[in-house]
Amino acid sequence: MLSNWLYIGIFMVVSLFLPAAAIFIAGLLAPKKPNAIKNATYECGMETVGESWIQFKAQYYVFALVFLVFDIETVFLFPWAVAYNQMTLFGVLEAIIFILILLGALIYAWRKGALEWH
Amino acid sequence: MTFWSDPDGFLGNWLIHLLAGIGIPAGVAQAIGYALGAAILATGALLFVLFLIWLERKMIGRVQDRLGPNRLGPWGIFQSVADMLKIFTKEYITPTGADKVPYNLAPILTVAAVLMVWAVVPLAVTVYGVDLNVGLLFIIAVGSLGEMGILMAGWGSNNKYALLGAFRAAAQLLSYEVPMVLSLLIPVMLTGSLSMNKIVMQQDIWYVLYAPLAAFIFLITSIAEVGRAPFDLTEAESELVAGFNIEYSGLKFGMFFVADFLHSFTISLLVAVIFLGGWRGPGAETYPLLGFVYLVIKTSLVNSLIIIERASLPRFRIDQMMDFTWKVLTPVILILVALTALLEKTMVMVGLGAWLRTGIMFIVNIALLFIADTVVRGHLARRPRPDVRGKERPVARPENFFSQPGSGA
Amino acid sequence: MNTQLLLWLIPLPPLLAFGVIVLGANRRNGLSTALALGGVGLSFLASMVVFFRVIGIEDLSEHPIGSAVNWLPTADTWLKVGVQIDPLSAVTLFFVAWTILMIFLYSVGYHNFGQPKGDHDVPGLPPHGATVKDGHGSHKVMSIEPMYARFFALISLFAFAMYLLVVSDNLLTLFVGWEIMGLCSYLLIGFWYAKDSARKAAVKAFLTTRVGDMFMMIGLAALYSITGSLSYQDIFGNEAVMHALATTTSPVFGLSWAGFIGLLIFLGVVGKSAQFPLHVWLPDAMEGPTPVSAMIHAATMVSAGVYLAIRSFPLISAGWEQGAPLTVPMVVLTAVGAFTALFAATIALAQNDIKRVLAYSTISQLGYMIAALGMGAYVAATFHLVTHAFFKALLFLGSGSVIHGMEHGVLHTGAHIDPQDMYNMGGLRKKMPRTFWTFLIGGFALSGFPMVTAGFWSKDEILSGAFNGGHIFVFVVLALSAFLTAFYTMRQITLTFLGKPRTKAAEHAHETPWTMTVPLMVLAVFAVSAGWAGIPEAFPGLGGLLPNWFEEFVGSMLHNVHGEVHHSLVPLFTSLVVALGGLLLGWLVYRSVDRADAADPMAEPLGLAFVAFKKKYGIDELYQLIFIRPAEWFAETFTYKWVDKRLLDGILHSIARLGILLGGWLRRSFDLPVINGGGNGIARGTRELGSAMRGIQSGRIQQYMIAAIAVLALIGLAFYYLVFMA
Amino acid sequence: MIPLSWYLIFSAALFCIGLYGVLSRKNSVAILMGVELMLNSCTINLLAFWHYYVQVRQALQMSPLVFAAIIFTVAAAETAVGLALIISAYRKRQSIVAGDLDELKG
Amino acid sequence: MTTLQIIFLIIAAITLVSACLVVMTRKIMHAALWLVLSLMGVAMVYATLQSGFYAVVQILVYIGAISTLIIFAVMMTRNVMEDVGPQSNRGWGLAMVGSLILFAGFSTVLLTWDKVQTNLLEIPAINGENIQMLGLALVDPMGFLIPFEVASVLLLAALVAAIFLTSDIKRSRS
Repeated sequence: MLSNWLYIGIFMVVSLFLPAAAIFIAGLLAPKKPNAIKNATYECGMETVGESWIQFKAQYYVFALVFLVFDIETVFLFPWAVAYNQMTLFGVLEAIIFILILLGALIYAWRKGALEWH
Repeated sequence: MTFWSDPDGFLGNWLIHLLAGIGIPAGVAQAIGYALGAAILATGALLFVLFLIWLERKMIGRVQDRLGPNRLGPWGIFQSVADMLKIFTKEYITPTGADKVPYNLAPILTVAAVLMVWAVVPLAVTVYGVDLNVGLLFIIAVGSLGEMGILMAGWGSNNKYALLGAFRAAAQLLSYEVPMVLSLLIPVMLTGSLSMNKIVMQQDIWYVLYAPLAAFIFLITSIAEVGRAPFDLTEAESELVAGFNIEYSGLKFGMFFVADFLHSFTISLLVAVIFLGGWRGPGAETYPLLGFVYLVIKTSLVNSLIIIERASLPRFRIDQMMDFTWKVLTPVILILVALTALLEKTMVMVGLGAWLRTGIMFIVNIALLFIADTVVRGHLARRPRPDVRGKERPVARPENFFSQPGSGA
Repeated sequence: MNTQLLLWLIPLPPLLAFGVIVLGANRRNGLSTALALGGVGLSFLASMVVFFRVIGIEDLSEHPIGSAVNWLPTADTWLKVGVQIDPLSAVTLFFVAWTILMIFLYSVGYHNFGQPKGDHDVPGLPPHGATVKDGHGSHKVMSIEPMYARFFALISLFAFAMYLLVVSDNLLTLFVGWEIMGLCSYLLIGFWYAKDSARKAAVKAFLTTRVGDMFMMIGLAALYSITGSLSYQDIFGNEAVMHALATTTSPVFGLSWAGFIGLLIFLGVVGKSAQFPLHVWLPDAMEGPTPVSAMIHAATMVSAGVYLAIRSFPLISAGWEQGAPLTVPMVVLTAVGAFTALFAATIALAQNDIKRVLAYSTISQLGYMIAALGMGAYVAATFHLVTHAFFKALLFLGSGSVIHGMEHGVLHTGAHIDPQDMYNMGGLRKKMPRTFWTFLIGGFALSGFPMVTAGFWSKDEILSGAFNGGHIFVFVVLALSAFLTAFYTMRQITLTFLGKPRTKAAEHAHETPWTMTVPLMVLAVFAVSAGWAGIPEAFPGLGGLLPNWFEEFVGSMLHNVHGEVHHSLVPLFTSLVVALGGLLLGWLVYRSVDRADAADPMAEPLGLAFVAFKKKYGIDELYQLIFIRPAEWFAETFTYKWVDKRLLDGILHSIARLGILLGGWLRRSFDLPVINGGGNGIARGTRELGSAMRGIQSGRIQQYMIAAIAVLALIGLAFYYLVFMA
Repeated sequence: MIPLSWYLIFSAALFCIGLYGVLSRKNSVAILMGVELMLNSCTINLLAFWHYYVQVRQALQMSPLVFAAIIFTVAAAETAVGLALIISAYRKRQSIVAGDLDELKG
Repeated sequence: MTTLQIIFLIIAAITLVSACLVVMTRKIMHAALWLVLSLMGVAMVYATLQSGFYAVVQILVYIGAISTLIIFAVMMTRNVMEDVGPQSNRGWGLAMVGSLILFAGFSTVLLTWDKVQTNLLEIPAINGENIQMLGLALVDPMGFLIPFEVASVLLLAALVAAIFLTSDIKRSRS
């Protein structure tokens, strides 16, 4: 039980280590001749205008918002799905009500135009 | 226990005995064994990418009526090795004003997120990293780490295009994760567990037969998660120069590509495991390596399907892409989940056989697919295509966009 | 589907309708109509199925059908939500379902569904009418309510709350429904929120009922803390618990706990169903649209109040046997009820607004029920609740129909007169025949027209209950108010329908659409036939014809009260006389009124009393004087003018003045720097004190949180040392 | 194995750090981050006590797990609405410094 | 000092340090990234509690969704929050003292209270985090049916509120 997670942890360390090592080795092999032009921010060869960390639209935020709601639902829906075979029809109906409320949320966001990409 | 019946356990025991022989305590030996296994699995996956790149270039070449790489070695099979050697010796160019830590961490994280999926995927009856009881959720979860990597890359490299590309990519990943997760509910319902091994064990009948629509949606959304054509908005050269990885060079840039190819192979692996019965096949229980072969065959089929689709489909526009996931895939999969739950339960209560249920569900899925298709077509036919050319859409503005109608990207 | 499940499903459709309309379908009038009607229709069907299933069941009261699920885990018990059907809730469910359905159907027509949009209608005001062009020129017609969909959403929520309250099996869920209804009545009375009067009325209703609810909540808390449950079966159905409650004495007035809690809950009833001290909100609630008035007065809210009173009768009557002298709480109920009945009836005599008359008559009828309950006439009270719900809903909807017709006339003539003033009407009998006949039936039922109407039977039972219980004084009071009821009902009918039209508007009034008249007819049927369910055995002549089903069915609710009720003819004749006499007298007096500005014929015979009636005994003014003025005065004069301006500033000023005096004296004695220093120092000190005081209110959430955390840490520390160290 | 108190102290530390963030940060978004830390510490406590209970009683116990799920839900709702509030405040007054949002100043 | 304890201490150290950086660092974007790291550490702590489901859900929800949301919000509002200059308000010293006192109180209680000194052993999987039982409890009317349904309603309400709050942005833009 815990050893599984130990393995996961080791695997994570390893899979973080391998690309890091590769990059490091490549860094050793590669030449290093930096200069200002080379290190300039790439903008199709033009000079960059203004700072790069620009504002962007609320659209991204709204999508992330709807996603958040759906993501939380998985916390509830996956245990339900796991228990599905032991469940009575009543339990299934409750989950379907749950899903319908979820669909209602989606439709609301839709009607409010939150899902439009301007 | 011979090597043929249980290679994994066989090698494991052999290693542990070996280490114990030179006086290393069992626990540490266990840990070392784990580390070695993980390293082997991960390295194998990484090196496998070379072959994948070659394969993809070859196939796309054929689709486009070219030869593809054909100089280096037989059928140019060493082409990608040469590319790798070249990219190893490329210089790292770090842009001025970059945010060093995220900038350097991003490629590593992106690759690691893909690699970690392999920890829970069963490759054969006894050959798997670990049988986690929440394996499926684990796979979804590490996907979100990759998204973090992309955000870091966009933020770290001090560049407008990179940032925009990163946030587009993030929005795309988020939006397509919703139907993907929901489509995974159906295999979980049928299996009654989140463990990948159980899912494979359960598939006396492949789930793709039971829920073709769910499998289809899972495939589409995974392609979108990878960011392949037709969903390669994130490195749409024409719009954003090269997406979030524009400022990277050398092997850091290479790592993003490694992650890309490996990811596309990984999703074909997942499709094969979750919907195509994994390593299941005649004689696979007794001879695990046979099962491994089956798995490889299935995976390569799915992978080549993805490659051909990449070569043949045009790219979405971003608004179309968002509409596609939010207004088509998500409602359809929600309805499908509800429908499946209801029908399966009733059919079990009635007492139909497994094959009969599968047949009925197959028909239901196809019917739902066609209904959705007709609805969408009708809608598109009624609605005139929005004119997106007219809008003035500068890529980057330093000022506040609220006071700037129509700015932003 | 089995009955438990059906019970669970009864309240839900209106709630769903509410949610869908609010989230999705506002702006879509047709859709929201369909949703609301569909939802309430489903509930109606379910209620009917349940009702006709349970009426056959023996000993339903001992073993009610129902089920409960856990809601909140409290320390060791769970607060449960549950549903239950027993005879009382069954009959309540019956009339609630019918009236609510009829009111919904009626509101479709009332809000001019299908009419064009108004020319200059604004949300928050009643529609002003629209001009349409057709073959022969353009003329004004009714225009659709601007906030049509919102109305249906709110009224659906209202219906949900009422159903929830009726099917609930415990006081907690009942209280939830109760409060949701309070909210809905607030929203609906203030539906035309652009009208100042409507806003005021809404706030008044909300606050007044809050007063009662507060006590009720205390009562519930006490009950829960003693019995550890709020379910009817666990408390009322359990002899041991009831006995314990009845015998233990509470710290208040030496009442038993049962009586004390009963009184507290009864205060909630007083607020909700507008008994004497707290009745003021109900007439003002007429500011809302008429279906709302009907909803509040007949179908739901006030009925809910009486329903709760009947529910908690075991508490109120704890330790009382049939024939024994009344317990203190029962005496209170009787007194309040009887007084309210007479009091409201007298006020109703002098009102000219057709809806206000009905409002006061509602109050007086509710007083009837409360009084009956107080005298232990449990069945009679329930019976009157049912019948009254039907005919009062009928009357309200009828009056709404009349007003609607009058508004049509007003629009047509363009004269600016009050379409609700009965003196502006007259002769509508020919213009709106269907409304007239149904209204007549309702009026006769209200005034207890003998033999045929439902009101007669229920009132007769109450009167006989009073008489046979030996409460002669109460009997007289009730009989008198019955007489008054008949009188003002006839006055209303005569002024409205009989005679000749007194204004142009009344001439051009015409019949309302079928969506409004059909409910009237249905309700009229019940207003007559509902009484036949409860004809007493001992009634001369008719007695044996129909079995007194109601008596057996509802009477079985009483576990402790079983006594033989001997029937005498005195109350019967009394009710005959008062009903017929009142009706006749009303017609004789008021048929002569022929002008819109005529003085009321009763004005000079009654003299000052009439003025008192017309001014509603000045109760509103009294409350204004007693409660609201002092509050304002305290805030304005005392706190602001005296304490703040005089006291504090006085202190500061005196300090400053002292400083100046000191300075003057010092100037003579010492040299200037010292003086300046001293004076400025004091002044600065004062200013800084003020600014320091002001600094506390920084409005910065984080600073508030720091303070909160500090207090929390201190409390935790104290707790730790007190608990763990000890 | 790990003592229960370690988990509790760990979560207490996380809680206090989050609290400090909530109390001291200027930026409202940073304040929300602090709130997230505090919520996480609550969940740690729940799960630690759940483990303790199961170990002592040797029986299934679901309420802490359900409660944890509810905490996740509440955290999500809180973040969504909180950030939306911050963004609209930012729109209206071009500032998300919590100290500037003092309309209630007396 | 077993291996598990060492691992736990390492995780806790990482988590707490990154948490401190979340509340102290100047650059708000860095704070967000540190937040991701500390949430990751918390997920690992769940794993050591044998609550793998919540470990994974933590990554899925907090890192996958909430942190992303926070980063987006940071990006949207960053031009008013310049990263130079102090990022903490005037009362930070008081806050520091208060939270330190609170922590001291907590830890004294926890260290002196013998009930909480017991070791958490590995529990058998049958009693452990049984996802199936969790799913059954969620739809059991005598269990947690109402929280289950109310959660979805709560999320619906949150979505409605947030979309309403952000919708005027789009109105002002188009």
